[in-house]
Amino acid sequence: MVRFENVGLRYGMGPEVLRDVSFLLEDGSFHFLTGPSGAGKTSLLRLLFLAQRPTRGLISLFGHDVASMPRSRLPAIRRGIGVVFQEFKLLDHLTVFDNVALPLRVRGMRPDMFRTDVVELLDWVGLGERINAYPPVLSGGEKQRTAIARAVVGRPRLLLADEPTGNVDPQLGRRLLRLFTELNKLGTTILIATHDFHLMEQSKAPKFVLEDGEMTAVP
Amino acid sequence: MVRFENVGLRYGMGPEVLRDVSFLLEDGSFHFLTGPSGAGKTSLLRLLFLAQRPTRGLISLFGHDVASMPRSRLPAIRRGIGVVFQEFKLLDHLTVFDNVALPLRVRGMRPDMFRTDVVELLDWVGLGERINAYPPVLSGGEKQRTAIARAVVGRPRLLLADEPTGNVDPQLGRRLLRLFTELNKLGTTILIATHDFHLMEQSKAPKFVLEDGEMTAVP
Amino acid sequence: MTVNSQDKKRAGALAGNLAMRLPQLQWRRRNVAIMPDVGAAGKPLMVVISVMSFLACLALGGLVIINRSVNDWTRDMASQVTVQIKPEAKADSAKKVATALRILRATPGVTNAVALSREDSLKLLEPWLGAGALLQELPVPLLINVTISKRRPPDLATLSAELTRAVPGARLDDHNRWQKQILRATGAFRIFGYGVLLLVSAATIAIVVFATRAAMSSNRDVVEVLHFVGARDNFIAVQVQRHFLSVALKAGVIGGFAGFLTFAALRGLLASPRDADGGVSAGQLLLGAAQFGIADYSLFLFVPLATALISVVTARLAVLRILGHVL
Amino acid sequence: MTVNSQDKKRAGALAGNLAMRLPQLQWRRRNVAIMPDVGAAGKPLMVVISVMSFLACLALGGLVIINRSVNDWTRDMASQVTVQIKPEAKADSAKKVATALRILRATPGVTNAVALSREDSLKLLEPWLGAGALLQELPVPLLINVTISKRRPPDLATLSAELTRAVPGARLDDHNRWQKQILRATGAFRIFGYGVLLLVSAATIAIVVFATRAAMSSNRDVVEVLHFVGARDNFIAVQVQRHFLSVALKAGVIGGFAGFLTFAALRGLLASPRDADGGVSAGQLLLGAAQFGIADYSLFLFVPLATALISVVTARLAVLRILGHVL
Ligand SMILES: Nc1ncnc2c1ncn2[C@@H]1O[C@H](COP(=O)(O)OP(=O)(O)OP(=O)(O)O)[C@@H](O)[C@H]1O
Ligand SMILES: Nc1ncnc2c1ncn2[C@@H]1O[C@H](COP(=O)(O)OP(=O)(O)OP(=O)(O)O)[C@@H](O)[C@H]1O
Ligand SMILES: [Mg+2]
Ligand SMILES: [Mg+2]
Repeated sequence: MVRFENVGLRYGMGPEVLRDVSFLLEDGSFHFLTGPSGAGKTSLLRLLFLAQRPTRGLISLFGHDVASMPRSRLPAIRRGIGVVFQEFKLLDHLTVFDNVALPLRVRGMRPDMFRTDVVELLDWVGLGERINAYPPVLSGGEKQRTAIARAVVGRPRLLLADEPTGNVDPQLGRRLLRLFTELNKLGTTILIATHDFHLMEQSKAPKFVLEDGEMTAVP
Repeated sequence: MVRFENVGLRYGMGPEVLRDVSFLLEDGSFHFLTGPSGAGKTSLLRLLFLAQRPTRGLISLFGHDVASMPRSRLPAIRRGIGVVFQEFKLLDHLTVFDNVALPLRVRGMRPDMFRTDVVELLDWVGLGERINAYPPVLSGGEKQRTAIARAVVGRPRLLLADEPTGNVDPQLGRRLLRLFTELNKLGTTILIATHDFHLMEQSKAPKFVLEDGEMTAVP
Repeated sequence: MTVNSQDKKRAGALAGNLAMRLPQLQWRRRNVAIMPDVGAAGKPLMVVISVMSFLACLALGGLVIINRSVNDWTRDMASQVTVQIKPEAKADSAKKVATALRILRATPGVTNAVALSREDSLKLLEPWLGAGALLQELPVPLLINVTISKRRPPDLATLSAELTRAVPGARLDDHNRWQKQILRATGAFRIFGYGVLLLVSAATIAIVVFATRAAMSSNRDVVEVLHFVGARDNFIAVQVQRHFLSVALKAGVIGGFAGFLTFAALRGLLASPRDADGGVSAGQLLLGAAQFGIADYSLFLFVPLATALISVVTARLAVLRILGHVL
Repeated sequence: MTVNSQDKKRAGALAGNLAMRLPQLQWRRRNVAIMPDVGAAGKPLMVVISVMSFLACLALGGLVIINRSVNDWTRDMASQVTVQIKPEAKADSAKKVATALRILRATPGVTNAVALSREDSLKLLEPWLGAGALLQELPVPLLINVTISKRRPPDLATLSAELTRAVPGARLDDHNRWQKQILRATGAFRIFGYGVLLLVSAATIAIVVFATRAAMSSNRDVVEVLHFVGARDNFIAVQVQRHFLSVALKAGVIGGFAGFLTFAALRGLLASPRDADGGVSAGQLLLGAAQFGIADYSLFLFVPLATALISVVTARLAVLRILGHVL
């Protein structure tokens, strides 16, 4: 599914942020990614959702070598990945519905093809009543769930979440974790970057720990 | 110092987000503000740093009634307030130094008047070596400290921080809390909005709890 | 609890409508605009592109008039020369004219030679000396209009010499001097016209590049998100293009229509009140044979199309160029 | 550990320099630009404003020429009328002229009356009939140049009637017809020139409004932060203005210089190769008495200043208007 082999990353002429990182995410697995601030968690996720190319090493996604793939072929790969950004990155001028439908519209689907699907998903994450609201009027938790809905609406094979509970209270954090576990049960491979120890304690999922640019696995 | 009397806030024609909120922040006091997601913590802070006017009620800052103050007089009041935004709001095209110096430049001060002050402050928050870096290359914790330095550089009488530990690990969170306590000892009035119970447990400061638009004080 | 959450729902919907004024009625439409309008810049952009289209119309119209006039004049001039014969009381002018005509008609390359009547000759002088009894008594020179073949013109120098020898007082005028001057003058105007067209096109391109970059820059986060959800460059370019197409088409139509009105008005202003004494009006001198016909006005239809095309292509290229720098 | 953190420091500095290309060398300068450049729009904006300035120069130059020519012509025409006397072999033309002169000089409002010599009269006809032996033998009409007072002009109709009665064959020509036509034609051109000036100014304002809004929109977060740290509207406006001042000044200088070159070239192109046979060239007909002097070229200095002023004021107002909507 996802394979890193001796991946190294440095920004500009700086030191290596990631050094010889190798790991494997099996189909349908669930992992946490943790480590101190500045360890390179976000950088690693950026490599995974193709916002960044590695300085060296091999990254294989869904059986494709993405480290040196030409620009024009990236969108196809990206459509298999759902990302929950730490800062949500919702589009303020689109309603919750349109935000969530974005990955489908980008694929050229017409609204009548996905309307029921999207409404159903929003109901499922508890946003059924906020369908026509715009992000600026949503509370933190609602934004977070919108971002999660957008990440899963395209039925991605891989879901990446960067500190998805950074802005919500512990109770809501637990609810969001349940959401991810449900998705995982439906077959999605999941990787969650977080420094929230309380969250990780609640799940028995294995952890990857980044420290000083090197990665160790904690089962 | 800060006085709210029966303050009500509603957005547009919606329901009241804040209802009859009254409280007093004494000079040199230290308070937490907490409550579930969507309770109105950010809205209350927005009233305090004058990004929003209340629908009704009286807000008095430094002895001025700000609820109905004309636009042109707001900057003077704002200069007495330091704000740490949840999302930092650093300017990406300015170095750490220039970001932190911004409140001083806005006051018409020239760089040679504040250079040593700013450098000293950055040393104090542990950013002495990052003076010439730009925010996009900073790690989460460094950004947070830059934002805090910018909030305090103008020696504000009132410091507002909105979930200042949302993006850092528990250890760094404790260090930032120490920073605020230090500032408080130097005379700054402090109000921190957070849902991080572990952070609040570490301090004996009184809490304001917002729930369903109403506020209760927990000493 | 139920009441509260219903309240909240209503509140959210209403607040939403108030907070974001623009896209409020769009969600039921088939496809909501993914890129918000180019930085609230719609109107000024339209004004600028309208002005550009209008200037393009002026330049185009001017070029049409110049080209037409020059064509008319030079066509006439190149194929026409004139023979003047000094009127002398003692000599038999009719015979002189006949001799000249014989020589001319015998010259290969001369396709026609007609002697003007005294009345026609006088008419030629009228604009300069005024009509009146005065002219009637002038001993005007005898004039012969000579039409020469454009393809195989005769050697005018030889012909001139021959005529002068055979008919004393005859002079061949090939209008050469006038021709050169007109060409020089109109050449300058023509360069000027093309220059304005070029400038206007360049300015339009620059404006659109500018607006596109501004749009991309103020929609940077939108573009980023679109990329992350798997949008292809083409998808993003189409979102931007669409906006510029509509603005440019509207602006082009406004500019083209203004251009049409200007030429219609200019023509009316210059040409309409025919002088009472039947002279050529200054307007007619200007517009000359170059009257604007329906075919010419259709040029102004071409302007909006060209504007739209230039804008869309420019916007697309600008977007793709910006995207090329992103991963 | 020390090595590592030093590494990191060096890395950060270098990566920073590479990542953000623009402002890298600025931090030692007295004041770093708080607003980043207007959405990378510097160059296209400059091109557009340059073109606008250039067009303004063309319009201004055109207006100067038109105004000057019209002034010259109408001044001459209004104060000059001509009396033509038909040449008749039998009558004594000298006597006729003398009679006409006597009548004219006796008329109140006539300040001067001079009979033209035959040579002068011929010269007037030369451009139309060509110089040559032919003209020498024409019985040209006798001409009297009459200068009349502009303030208290004589009644030309009465004068004309009186002349015709006293001198058979005399005719008073007040150039009225030409005058009207010239005024009508140049009036149209003048309106056109002012129209272009207006349009160009309006377009420049629209462009700057557009650019300012785009800048404010792509710097929305900067503006927000500036507000929160206590910046006054004026501070923010100055940041934006400064940018437009420099762009508009540069663009104005470019446009003004291009305008200067154009008129210098046009003049050279049209007027320089004096015709060998001494006739009026088409260029001279166009530029007429309206030669461009140093004073006129200084108009092109005025253009950059006006451009800068318009841009700065517009940008400032646009910024303040946008800020007025923010708390
Ligand atoms: N674009 C960039 N250019 C240069 N350096 C960068 C860039 N992005 C990140 N870095 C550096 O790389 C290091 C790792 O950053 P990263 O954001 O991956 O850390 P992280 O583990 O996500 O930290 P946090 O928990 O604080 O978010 C940091 O030291 C940071 O300064
Ligand atoms: N600009 C706005 N327009 C309309 N409604 C708004 C606006 N801003 C916030 N709200 C609503 O007001 C309520 C309170 O929002 P606020 O952001 O103050 O909550 P909060 O306590 O900060 O929550 P969180 O902990 O999730 O950040 C929410 O229900 C939100 O939907
Ligand atoms: Mg991170
Ligand atoms: Mg909040």
